Amino acid sequence: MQNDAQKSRPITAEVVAEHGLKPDEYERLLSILGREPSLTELGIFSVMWSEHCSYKSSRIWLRTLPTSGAKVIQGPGENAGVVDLGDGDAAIFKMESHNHPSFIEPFQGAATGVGGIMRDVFTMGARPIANLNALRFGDPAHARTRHLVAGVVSGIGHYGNCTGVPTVGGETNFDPGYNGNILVNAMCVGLARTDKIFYSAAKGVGLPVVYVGAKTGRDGIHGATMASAEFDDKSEEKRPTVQVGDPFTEKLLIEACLELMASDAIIAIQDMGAAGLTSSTAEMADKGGVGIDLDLDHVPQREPAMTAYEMMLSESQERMLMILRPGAEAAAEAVFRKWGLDFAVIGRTADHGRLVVRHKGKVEADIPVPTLANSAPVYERPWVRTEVAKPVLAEWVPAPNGILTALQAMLGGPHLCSRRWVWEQYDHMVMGDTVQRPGGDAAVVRVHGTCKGVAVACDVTPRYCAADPVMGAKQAVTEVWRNLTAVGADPIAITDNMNFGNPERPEIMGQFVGAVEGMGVACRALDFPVVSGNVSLYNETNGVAIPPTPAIGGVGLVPDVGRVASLALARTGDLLLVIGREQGWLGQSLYQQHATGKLEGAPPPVDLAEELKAGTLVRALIREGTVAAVHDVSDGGLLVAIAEMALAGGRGVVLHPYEGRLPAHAIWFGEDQGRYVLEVAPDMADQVLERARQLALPARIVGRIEGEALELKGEAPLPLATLAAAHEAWLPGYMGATGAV
Amino acid sequence: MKARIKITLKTGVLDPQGKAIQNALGALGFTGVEEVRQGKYIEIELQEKDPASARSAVERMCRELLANMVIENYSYELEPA
Amino acid sequence: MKARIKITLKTGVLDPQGKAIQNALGALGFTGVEEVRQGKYIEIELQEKDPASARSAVERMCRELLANMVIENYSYELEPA
Amino acid sequence: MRAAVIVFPGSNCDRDVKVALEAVSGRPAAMVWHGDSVVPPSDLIVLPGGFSYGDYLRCGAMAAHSPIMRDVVAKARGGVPVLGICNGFQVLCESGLLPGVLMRNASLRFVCRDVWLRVEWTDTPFTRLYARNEIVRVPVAHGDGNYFASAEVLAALEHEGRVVFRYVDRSGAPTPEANPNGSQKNIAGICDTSRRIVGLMPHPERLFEPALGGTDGRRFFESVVGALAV
Ligand SMILES: Nc1ncnc2c1ncn2[C@@H]1O[C@H](COP(=O)(O)OP(=O)(O)O)[C@@H](O)[C@H]1O
Ligand SMILES: [Mg+2]
Repeated sequence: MQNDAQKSRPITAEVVAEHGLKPDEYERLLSILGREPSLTELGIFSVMWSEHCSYKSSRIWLRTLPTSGAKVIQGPGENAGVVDLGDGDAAIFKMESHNHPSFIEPFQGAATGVGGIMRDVFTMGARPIANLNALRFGDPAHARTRHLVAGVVSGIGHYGNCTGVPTVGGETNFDPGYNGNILVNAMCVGLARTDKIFYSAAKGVGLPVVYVGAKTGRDGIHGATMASAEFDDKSEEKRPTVQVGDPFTEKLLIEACLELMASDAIIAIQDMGAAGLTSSTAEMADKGGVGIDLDLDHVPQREPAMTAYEMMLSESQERMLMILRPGAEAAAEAVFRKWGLDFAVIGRTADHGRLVVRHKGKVEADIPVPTLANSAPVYERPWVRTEVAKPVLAEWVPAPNGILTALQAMLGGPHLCSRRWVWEQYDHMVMGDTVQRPGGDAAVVRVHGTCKGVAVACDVTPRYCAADPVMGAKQAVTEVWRNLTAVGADPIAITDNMNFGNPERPEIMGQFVGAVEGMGVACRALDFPVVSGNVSLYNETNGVAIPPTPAIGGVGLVPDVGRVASLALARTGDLLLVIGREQGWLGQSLYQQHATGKLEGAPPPVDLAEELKAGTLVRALIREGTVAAVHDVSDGGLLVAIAEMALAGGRGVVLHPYEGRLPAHAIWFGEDQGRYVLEVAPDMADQVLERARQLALPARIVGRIEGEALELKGEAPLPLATLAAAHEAWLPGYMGATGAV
Repeated sequence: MKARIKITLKTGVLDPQGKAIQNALGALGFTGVEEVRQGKYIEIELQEKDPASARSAVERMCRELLANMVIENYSYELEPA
Repeated sequence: MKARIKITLKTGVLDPQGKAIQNALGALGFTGVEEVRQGKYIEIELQEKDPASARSAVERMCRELLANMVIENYSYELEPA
Repeated sequence: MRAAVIVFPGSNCDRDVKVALEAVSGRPAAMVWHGDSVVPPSDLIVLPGGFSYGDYLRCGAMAAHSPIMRDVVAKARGGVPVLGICNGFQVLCESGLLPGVLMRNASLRFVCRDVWLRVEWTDTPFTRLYARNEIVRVPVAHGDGNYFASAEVLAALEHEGRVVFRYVDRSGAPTPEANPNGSQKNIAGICDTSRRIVGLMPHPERLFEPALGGTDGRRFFESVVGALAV
């Protein structure tokens, strides 16, 4: 057999290099196999050992994250994480990047990113109920930005809308740091019954290995290795690896899989993601402790004359691999045929513990499964801690000519403008359970047929992470927790998408290590474990890395969707309270950037003990119905939060002038953490202030809902209509008619 | 002059539309349909009278906007309007 | 045989895509673009060898599915595969 | 009332409309597969929203030719009320049960948001419980809702009072700003000459209970359930 395996194109140093294997890694491969690999085997190892699939640079650090908790049913290690929603309901979710493909072909790159993450979720038995996407683009002034925004947004909409899964949230940022490497992180949340969760372990010998979904073509061959390769100016040449997605087939695949899952035909199932057939067979066989005999002659093929190498490495979309109960083939095939999908038995599990790949009667690969699945190198890369600058004193940041003028300028700019242009291109209501739509702190999707809701949000503030990865990551986890809290949800767990530059550079590795550390601290303190995630490294072009971007996606439970809070101001005459400590922190704030054109100093510190106290109080107030509106304070600070509430509710606010010792602009625009703005009826205000005081939480009244403008003593009133126009105008104005073609 | 431009998917690139049309034709009872590929057809009226400069303009339009060179090819004919 | 089918919008039917392309071309600095119309281009591989029957099949495909006669016209060429 | 909801491959609002119908009628709605050749005896046939056949070629074109549609057309001609929402409206036009076609949105972008509609006529089974010229809030979610028909057809629609819903601003004026897709005459929904076949782009099933943020869509279903209560 091995002779067969060796009969193919000679493995030269060039061939090895083409496959992204370092010389020492190839040496390792030779000693593991005890012979020279066939070309197909080399391809198989190159994808399994790629950063994307092997996590060789990040693995040792990810292990330090807290991944268990009372509500965790499945942590990292499966296609997605699973948490308990009570009453036999489970939420299954994960976030994953499609950064490089989206930079090369924004529409298809983003679309297939959405498709991929949905498969990770429904492969576990969940019906997808919510999609989110965290997007980072370059400087709006950069030549390619507009084109990338248009393509990515329409690609995400195209895929999510067609599959009929509401896209309910996300983030859209602009920063020159992403000029050469945009980030497209897609998150999907699904619902399953706790007794109907499907895993990927191929347990049992002699079982049929079944291929379902779309046919295999030469799509994205080496996509997995490409996703782990640094860009250079020749990247354009990598273009042919871009895959095209077919959301129509995905929709059929969702329905067919869920229909079959209602029976007991499936023993194990897993999507064919990056490194398609290779990683799905290797991972399933390894987890099941079995071998697999594959006969590629039976693989449904879209193109003539495909080789074993191409079939094993193809990243054609909308494909799944299943291990069936013997005898269930016919029933299963009927389901997939009904939905117009391919179905083929392409192999059997075996007791020989090897992955044996045959094509046209010839053995193309023969590799011990444990070796294939677990022999990837694990690196403890050298790293240096990021130097953190000293805090910036509020006094050092100049005051604006007018507080309200500055507010209007900031809300009318790229960092704080309305994202409506983006989310109106996403169907965020399909499935009829969207209780809180995009635009708030977190979206809420009802658990179909119940009064429970799932709250979802994703967040990270890269400028904080760049200044201090530890604090920045802590802040990201905490802000997600706060966003879930602000709608009245109990935060349960997170998924993450760690986007960084080249880990072979100690300062980049240092950012990663710091971020994991900060995440871990916050997750432990908030009892907010990590149940799934994804790492994207080498986001770097010509030696310029992106800002460290540990995107965090969180899921929470709303016991009663009748008792959620939104940020829209509800009643004229009500008072606005801010709770949480105020120290006028302007370092790394959007106001600092607005006023000085620079981002300097340390980011605002996070006090996890105070976060817990504030969050618990806010949640209680929402459930009692004591507060009519809630919004957490984040980018842009207190005044921006109040303005967003006013705009959402179409109600003006008379602001109480600040008379403390700090500069007023630091109070209005400082980005101190751990704060919420609450709308309460006048007769309830004292009670709420008192309850905060009992918890030693600072709290004060900052304004009264009245009229149709923001009013601040000594300044001309800012009409809401004016502010709304500025807030809504920037993005549509910037995009114009582009993306239309 | 008038440019008649055809934008087609590169061979090997998945064409979900073509596949769907092929299935629909089959369902309608058309037999022997072996492959369907869908592309775009674009007609452009140009003031330009000179064939050479019209040609170079159309070339650039295709590369810069009309065709997605990652997955599509283009071809065109020019004729006096 | 192989059929190359062009589906175009009837004159008088507004063409948002064409308009958008025209604007985009303008934005890209292309001058003298008087009109842009976008249609579909469909290639179909037929087993049928006989031109006459291929022709009548393609005619029916166009009328029954490929073109919406309310707003679209079609034209095609047939050639031996 | 016995309602049948046709399920095409790629339909994705079939469950939503089923939920609305059942909540209002208290009777199960039958889900009918596109590959079947007969619609079970029903008092109402609904073509739901979604992306039938991926919306490839033209929205609704392939669905209009699926096996079940022959019987849908037959039953419609035989007097069974038929409702097409969003993609269902596109299917009705492609199948010839309603005139005109729904083209790509003028913005060329998919649009999902609440719009204001003016209920122009209340003599259809679906609008009985609205007041004539009432302004209601209902969501749209489509990329191809740009209604187009020949001048003659448009004239006939207006003259015969077959424009059932129009996009308007909050005050009821059919302005260009209030039109989410560039439809001629701000047309959001129409009916056939019998007034029993109605197609509209907006999704009444998406705003029919307070938890979803509004109830203006509810009377749409109460109307038809009442009209067909047998
Ligand atoms: N940053 C992270 N934090 C926690 N878990 C992670 C992280 N990155 C990856 N994982 C987990 O490692 C496993 C492999 O990740 P990935 O290769 O992205 O999954 P898939 O192969 O299904 O796309 C998954 O279970 C994922 O949840
Ligand atoms: Mg997976």
